[in-house]
Amino acid sequence: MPSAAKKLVIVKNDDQDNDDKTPEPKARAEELRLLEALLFAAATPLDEAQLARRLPNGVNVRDALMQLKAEYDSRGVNLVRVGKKWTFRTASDLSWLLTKFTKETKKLSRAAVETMAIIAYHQPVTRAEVEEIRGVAASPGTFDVLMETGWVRLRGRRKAPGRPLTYGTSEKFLEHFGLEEVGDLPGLEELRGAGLLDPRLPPEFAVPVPSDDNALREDEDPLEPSDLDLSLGPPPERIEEK
Amino acid sequence: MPSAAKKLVIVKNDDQDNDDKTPEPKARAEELRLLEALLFAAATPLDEAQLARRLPNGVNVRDALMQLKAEYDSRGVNLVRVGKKWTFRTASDLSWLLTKFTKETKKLSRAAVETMAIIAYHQPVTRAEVEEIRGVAASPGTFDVLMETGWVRLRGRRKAPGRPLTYGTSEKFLEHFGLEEVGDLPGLEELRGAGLLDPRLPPEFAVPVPSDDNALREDEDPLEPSDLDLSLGPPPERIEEK
Amino acid sequence: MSDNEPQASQDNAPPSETVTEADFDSAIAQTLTDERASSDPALVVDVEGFEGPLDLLLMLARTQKVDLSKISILALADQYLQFIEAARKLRLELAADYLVMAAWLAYLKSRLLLPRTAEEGGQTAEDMALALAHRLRRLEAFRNVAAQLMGRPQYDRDVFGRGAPEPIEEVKNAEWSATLYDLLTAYTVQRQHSTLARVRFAKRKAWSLAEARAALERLIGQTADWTRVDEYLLTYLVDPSMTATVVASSFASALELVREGEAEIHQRQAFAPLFMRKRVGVGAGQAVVEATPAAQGG
Repeated sequence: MPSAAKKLVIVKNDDQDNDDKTPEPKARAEELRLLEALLFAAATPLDEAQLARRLPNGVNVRDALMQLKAEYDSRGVNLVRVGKKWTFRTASDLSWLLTKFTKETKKLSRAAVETMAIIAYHQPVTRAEVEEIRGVAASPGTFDVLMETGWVRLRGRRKAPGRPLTYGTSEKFLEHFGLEEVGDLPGLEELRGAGLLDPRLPPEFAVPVPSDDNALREDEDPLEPSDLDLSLGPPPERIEEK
Repeated sequence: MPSAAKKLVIVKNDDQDNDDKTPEPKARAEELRLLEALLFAAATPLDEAQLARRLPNGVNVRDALMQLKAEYDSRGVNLVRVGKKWTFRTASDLSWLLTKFTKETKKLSRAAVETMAIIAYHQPVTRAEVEEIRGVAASPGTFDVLMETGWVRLRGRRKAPGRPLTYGTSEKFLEHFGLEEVGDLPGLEELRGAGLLDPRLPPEFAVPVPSDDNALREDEDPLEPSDLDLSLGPPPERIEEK
Repeated sequence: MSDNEPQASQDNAPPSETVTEADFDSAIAQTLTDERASSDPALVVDVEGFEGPLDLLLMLARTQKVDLSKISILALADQYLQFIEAARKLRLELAADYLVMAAWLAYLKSRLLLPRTAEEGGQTAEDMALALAHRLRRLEAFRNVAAQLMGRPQYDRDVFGRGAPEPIEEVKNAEWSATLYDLLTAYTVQRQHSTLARVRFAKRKAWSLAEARAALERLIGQTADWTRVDEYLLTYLVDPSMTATVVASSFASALELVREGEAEIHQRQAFAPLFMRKRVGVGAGQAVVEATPAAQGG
């Protein structure tokens, strides 16, 4: 394939460019072209490993991404990191222009929005903890609806009596709300500062930070095989109640 | 909505930019941002009228498109005109980047496995000899498929009327079936021991000791130059039939 | 709906916040009758519009128009109890949650009004009041961040991905699967098949009477002349091992044909060649063996 030969040349170019570190219009590194082509073409965000696999060896993917991101920051299309993945998105200030492209989605109820926020800021969290914060029992459908959006996922089980399921947010949640990580949740600092993130601890205690890290916390057990079938089985609540 | 106010400002910016006509990185016209967002988000190419309808009044769509096109010409994504409509497309020299080579596991047909087995044990063997042993004519695709697996290779031509091609197994065959050499294929006694052979078989029933030695047999002629092009040409059978 | 106004004004979040607010309103609106909506807000007792007693308390707290940290829990308890009282007068059914909260607040109120006594269970009435204020602040804080979160540019609502992603073309390289076992089974099965098939052919080296008769019928049908049966049969005797069966079967069949009047058979002497011809014009059953010596098949 002719492209193989081209690939080699590209690598050489890259090295030179990396040396002077000046993204001159003429001397724009070929890997930026490759990166933008890949990211433009992809239907879903790509992580650095996926990108690296497609790029010639020796390309510093992270550096190239940063350079590309800087180039696109002032444009109508921006390169953004969502979760651990990268994707092009229209600039957020241009939503007025693009209303026609808006996809009609099911609106979440107030209860669902609040529950989702508590899950996001408080994860990993159990259903009972959500109910405690909201001061009301969750209606049967609320967690179902959130699971259906794909924004909320089951994480594991709390090492506590009854071993309740723990909930957290998914990668899709970050993608949807354009967040790099849950640490970037808006208002998180204020919430932490006011000591409002742990129901059991008074404000002067250290407050846990929400984490959607797949690694389970010390007080979490992994899901059991039957838990993982939930998507095909009855709604999570039902099972939890058993 | 606050964006409405922004819109007005945008138009003013545009006008200024159009006046000096120099697309400086800092003074990049806002309409270029709008254009790139629109063209990026659109599921189908857009024509100039459609673009004009979305853009603030007073924007010279044609000029803006030309400017945007020039900006993207050297990039990994180009602004291209298809018919009377505009769209972003991966730069044509990068199409190789968007090709994914995947492995797909396919099961060989019974006929192919049988043919493969006979080639392995009876090599070097001609197509007619395989058919004789199998008692049925080989379907046209069987040898094609076996050549595609890379397990079967052309060895030479039999010194016989019609000079038919002789087939044998390749190194890849040994790799795939985990054999050190074809001589390791189980013989009569081993096959019988494995319960694969009926004990009532007549005494004259024999299983050959296969050999894939590259050296041609006495009754084999080397392949001719035209035979060696087969991999790029029409399937070997066709040629053999000629 | 002025009840909910404080909440609305408190969420001073980005424009998209209106969406969630609208959600909230519509959720509440569902539970409101027209009659209630048009009546004086102060008299509206719409418990169903609230997401539980804490939500109701939060709304009531907002009417105090002070920072939640400076709120008078005593006053709030009074408000709540009045609200519940009003609801009960209207014979509205209240969820147990609301009543439990009412009972708890009544208890708290009595404790707060009493002079501070010696520590009983450790928790003073002031601690309890603080804990309640904390819960209210926390709920409100989560509401605020929920609104902020929903106010963020959302995918496919405010920000968009590539409308026409270019698919990554997949070139599938077939990875063929077959195991050595497949190979060996395929080999042995077909080798045995053909070998055993040949063995069966060997067993069929007997010439059946039916086969013999069919052959003879064809033989005498071809000509009305005397035909040497054995000469004809010899063409079948490719394999010498079949001589016996061919001769035996054909002789038996010939006799059968003669008996049925289909044919005549003729032999000059013992062990001489047998001649045979189709019988014409004679009724069946009148078979005559012309040859005087008994025909013998050998």
